[in-house]
Amino acid sequence: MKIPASEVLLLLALIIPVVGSFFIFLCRKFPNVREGITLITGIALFANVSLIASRVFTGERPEFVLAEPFSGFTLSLAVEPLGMLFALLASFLWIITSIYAIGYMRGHGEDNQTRFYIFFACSIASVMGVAFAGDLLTLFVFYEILTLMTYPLVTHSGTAEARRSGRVYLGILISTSMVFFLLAVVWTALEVGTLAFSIGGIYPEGTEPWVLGLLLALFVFGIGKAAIMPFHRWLPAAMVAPTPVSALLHAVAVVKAGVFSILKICIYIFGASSLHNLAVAEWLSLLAGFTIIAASIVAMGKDNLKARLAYSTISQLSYVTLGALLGNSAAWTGASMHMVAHAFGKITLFFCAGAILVAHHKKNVSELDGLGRVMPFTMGAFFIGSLSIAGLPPTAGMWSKWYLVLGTVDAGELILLNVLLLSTLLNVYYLVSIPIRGFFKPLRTPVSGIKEAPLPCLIAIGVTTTITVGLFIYPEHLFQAVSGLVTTW
Amino acid sequence: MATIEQLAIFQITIPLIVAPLVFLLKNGNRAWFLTLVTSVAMMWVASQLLVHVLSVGEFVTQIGGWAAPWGIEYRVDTVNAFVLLIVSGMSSIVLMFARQSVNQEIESNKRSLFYTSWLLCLTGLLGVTITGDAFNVFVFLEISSLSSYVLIAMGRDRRALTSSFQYLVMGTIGATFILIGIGFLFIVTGTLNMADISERLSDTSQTRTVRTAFAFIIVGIGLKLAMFPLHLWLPNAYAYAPSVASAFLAATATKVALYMLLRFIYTVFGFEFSFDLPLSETLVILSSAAILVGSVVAIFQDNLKRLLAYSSVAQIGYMLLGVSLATQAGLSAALLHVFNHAVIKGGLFLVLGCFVFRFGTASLKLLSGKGTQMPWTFAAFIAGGLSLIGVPLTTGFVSKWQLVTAALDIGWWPVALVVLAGSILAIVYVWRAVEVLYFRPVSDDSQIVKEAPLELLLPTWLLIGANIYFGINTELSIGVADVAAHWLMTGTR
Amino acid sequence: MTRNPVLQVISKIMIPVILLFASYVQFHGDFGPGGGFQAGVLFAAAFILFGVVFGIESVVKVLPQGVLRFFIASGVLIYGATGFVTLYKGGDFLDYNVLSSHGPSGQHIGILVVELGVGITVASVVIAIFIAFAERD
Amino acid sequence: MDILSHYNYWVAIFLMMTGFYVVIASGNLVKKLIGLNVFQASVFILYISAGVVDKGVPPILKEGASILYSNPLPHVLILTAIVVGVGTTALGLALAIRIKEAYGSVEEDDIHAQEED
Repeated sequence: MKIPASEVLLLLALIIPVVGSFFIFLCRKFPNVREGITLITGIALFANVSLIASRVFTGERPEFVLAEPFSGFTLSLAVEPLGMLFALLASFLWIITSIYAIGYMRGHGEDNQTRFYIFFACSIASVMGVAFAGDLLTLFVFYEILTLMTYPLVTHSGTAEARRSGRVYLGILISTSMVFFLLAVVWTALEVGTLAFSIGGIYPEGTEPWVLGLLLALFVFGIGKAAIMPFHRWLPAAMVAPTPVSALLHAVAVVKAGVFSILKICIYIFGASSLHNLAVAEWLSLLAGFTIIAASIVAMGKDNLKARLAYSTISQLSYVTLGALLGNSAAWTGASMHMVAHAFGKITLFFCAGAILVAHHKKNVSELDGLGRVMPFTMGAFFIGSLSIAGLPPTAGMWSKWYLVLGTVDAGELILLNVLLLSTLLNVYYLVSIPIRGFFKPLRTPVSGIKEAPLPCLIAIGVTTTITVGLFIYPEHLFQAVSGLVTTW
Repeated sequence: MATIEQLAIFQITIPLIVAPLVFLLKNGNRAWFLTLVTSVAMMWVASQLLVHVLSVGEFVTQIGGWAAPWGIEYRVDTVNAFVLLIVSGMSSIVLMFARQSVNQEIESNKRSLFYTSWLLCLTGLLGVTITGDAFNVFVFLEISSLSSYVLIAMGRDRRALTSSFQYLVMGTIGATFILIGIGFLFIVTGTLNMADISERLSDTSQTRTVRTAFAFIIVGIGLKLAMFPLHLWLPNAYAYAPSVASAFLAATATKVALYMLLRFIYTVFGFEFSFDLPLSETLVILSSAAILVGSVVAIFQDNLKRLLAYSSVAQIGYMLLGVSLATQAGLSAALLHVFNHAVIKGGLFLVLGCFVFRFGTASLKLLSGKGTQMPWTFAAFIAGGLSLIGVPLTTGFVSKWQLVTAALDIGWWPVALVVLAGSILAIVYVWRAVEVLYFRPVSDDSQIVKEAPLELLLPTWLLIGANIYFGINTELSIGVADVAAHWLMTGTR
Repeated sequence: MTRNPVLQVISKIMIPVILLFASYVQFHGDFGPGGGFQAGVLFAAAFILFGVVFGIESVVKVLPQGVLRFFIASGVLIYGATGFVTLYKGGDFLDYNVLSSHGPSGQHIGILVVELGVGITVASVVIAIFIAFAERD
Repeated sequence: MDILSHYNYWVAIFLMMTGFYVVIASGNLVKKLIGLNVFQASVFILYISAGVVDKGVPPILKEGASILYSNPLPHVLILTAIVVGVGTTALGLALAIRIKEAYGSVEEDDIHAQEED
């Protein structure tokens, strides 16, 4: 069989999930077939993305122009290593999450499962669009579509609470992006005349610093998905969604789309030299530092497990934002690696939270005392996951944090260095403490024997936990992928 | 094969001649068919005219063989060919939808009258657009207005009568203002031909009389245009009119009024004269207020039709904002939004037509949860709503992009922010409706209803699809808008 | 309405005069002041007078709704048809010169026909409005 | 007196404002229509008076080389405008009748009061 050109593969990455969702719709009467299609679509997408990756990491840079809505500004797809990494991450975790979702949705007896799978697939398609966006306009377009596609997932249950959360979700994400992000994009288009990503930034020499500073601020605040304070409220709100959604979308795909956009804009629109000379970049990175600490402190006060994880995510996202804004290669390496490390760590935690919910209907941290004895596997995985989030060995999180710390040192930002270290302590306090309570405190209501979540859930948890540890032991591939990027910066 | 000049004449005369024929028909369905065929034919004619002016250039055709200052001439250029196509195209699509909707909403003995009024309204709208004679503008304006009062009054609710009356009073005042303005122009220049007036004004401009004429004409058109704060007639009129009439008028009437405004500002008075006066400042304030106030008021509406009507007030604000920038880019954005908004609002009012067809009401309270029973209609509502908000890949986004670009281009920061803030308000009012339609429990379970019939869904989705198509492929819409704006600014192609 | 014999007799004399005058205004329109609008209203005035004095039902008997509708439409059609005839004969819309080999007489013909159309429509519309209002209780 | 040299304008403005006032101030729909008619009539007068040519005769063609005619164009225009005005009035009255049938009143206050229930 002739392997098609990379451009076609690129287009297929968008088409496969959409076609998949169409077939899911057709098979809505047969749940088993429907879930089968979800899995097949996931595998096909991952295979497709891997195929692209195998070419991209050997130096090919496929491009594809979709349309040209405004003269000179196109909707186009193009691949560079960072986007490739993001696409690989999202498409791989989609398979895992689908397996998990089958167990969860059935175990939890959710309604409207077909709608759930359809919009899930469409969300993934938009994530692919974000990852492969060839210019700022395309990035913006898919960013918005992603928001809309995840909205039905957030409001899945249709309860009053879900609607309220949906309102916050849509309100913050669309408002910030329509006002700040779009303004920044249009302004850039006017200022530069092009929106295509290019290494070293696109702003011409001699652009007024206040213009650049304002633009950077507009971008950082406009990309609400990166959840920098004060635009973080949507993320805890989104936690009313079913757990697979929180796990993949609100721990990985959506939020990563946010920080990925920021990272990409910092690297390919501003470039390191512009960032270094901007006072605004420093203020914003301090704001990111503030978000890291503040979100951690809020997280401590949350008894609801998913809410605590959500605030932890907010804090972790600012790691990436911070790294992106520092603008040196160590920080960018750290930020890119952190996208991956955090993804595996956090998805494990969410999987565990969902497993606890399905098996024991427990939502709050205070109810988890002694649960380790009933769910040893889940609690063990939770432990590994929280170590990774805290950035401790033997997990992947350690490496990314290492590079981020190096980045702050390189940039001479002592305050931020301390922020990162303090954050580790806070993480230990509010995350690592949970499995410790689970294993060592006495059980509140006695349960006889071991009762774990359905098997698909456990498989998913197993896979992500293994990778979290695996990336600690064998970080070379990830590092190479990222440093392949770094040399081109 | 008729010559292009004759085609221009047909644009007015054919609907005018078919109107009495339809009037004589007793059978509503036959009347509908004749109207539809006429409207589609006019769309074809308009497209021929547009192709001609784009490739060959503007042309003039005389009525009765009398040359310009004495006779009436029709003058077709890029701007009005574009508007002609919008008007006749929207009329055709809405008419495809009309048969079943009208059969349900209007008594059988009044249906042919309804279609007669429709054709007369179409004649008037096309006439205002195509004519090159200032007084003729007034006449055609009144033809379209009188017939639209009739169309509105045919709504089932008795409030249709009062809102039609209100519109009649306001509309007549507006038209009379325009008449006064034209009168002053006639007194100053001694001619009624627009091109002539403009030529003669260049010698005498900036006298007090001309400025008075300008003020009267702008205020008069403002009334017809529902320019804030002269919009008070619009929400009721759109809310209580028959569904198809709302869709038709929302998609065309205000667009033609905007065209009239442009025609007077740019062609008759001339760019320099108009913008020497504080026109730009006035328009910017009024249109920003329209965007903000119209959207905020829309949030609190309990009737979906009224909600869309107030949203129209806001959307007209966007168009005027484009005009107020006084640049070619702004003008182009305004013209583009004329087209885009016609597609968006036409589509959305047709969606409401589907709801009204099945449930007999557009009241949000009575429709709660009904979205689930009509998934395709509801999906169309969402798609149209997203376009109204200005989400990417819809026409609304394209308009906003062009408008923000134009505003930033001359450094009008706050204007760009107003445009974007309008989107936020639009999310609120669109999403409020979406939530009620989908998530609220069904208010009345006994009424299990099927999806709207295909005959209604197809035209609805045609417009909604156009929304998406023109959100991605903007070659036609932006292309023509650019050429037209250039033509208005410089008088050359 | 009261059946007042004085009114009835006088209007029986007046109505033909009004109609005659209306016809004069109508057909003399291309030579002097007058034309379809004025003549139409005069024409209608005769019928309205008739209706006021002899009762609305007598007018409806003479001009039932269907007939009235036909007249309303036909006037416009005459007007439009003239325009199309001139188009067909190679002139502009309503370019009367082509109606006859001798230009000015073409103008006469054209104006006469068009004004006839206008007169018919105006008269029947005004009568229709009168009936529509008067018939309601 | 210069201010009276264009007295036709004063008449037109007086009528116009009278009509406008009635339209706004009167709550009775029929009176509103009457006001609207006065308002329109003022504009007709404005036009026709603008067509007057000093010492001009009515523009009916006569034998003779240099007769000064008044400008006929305004009359023609206003004839059209009057017809439009008649149409508007007829439609307005028709609506008023229908409103009377639907609400039992042509007073705006009564109608509003009924709508609020």
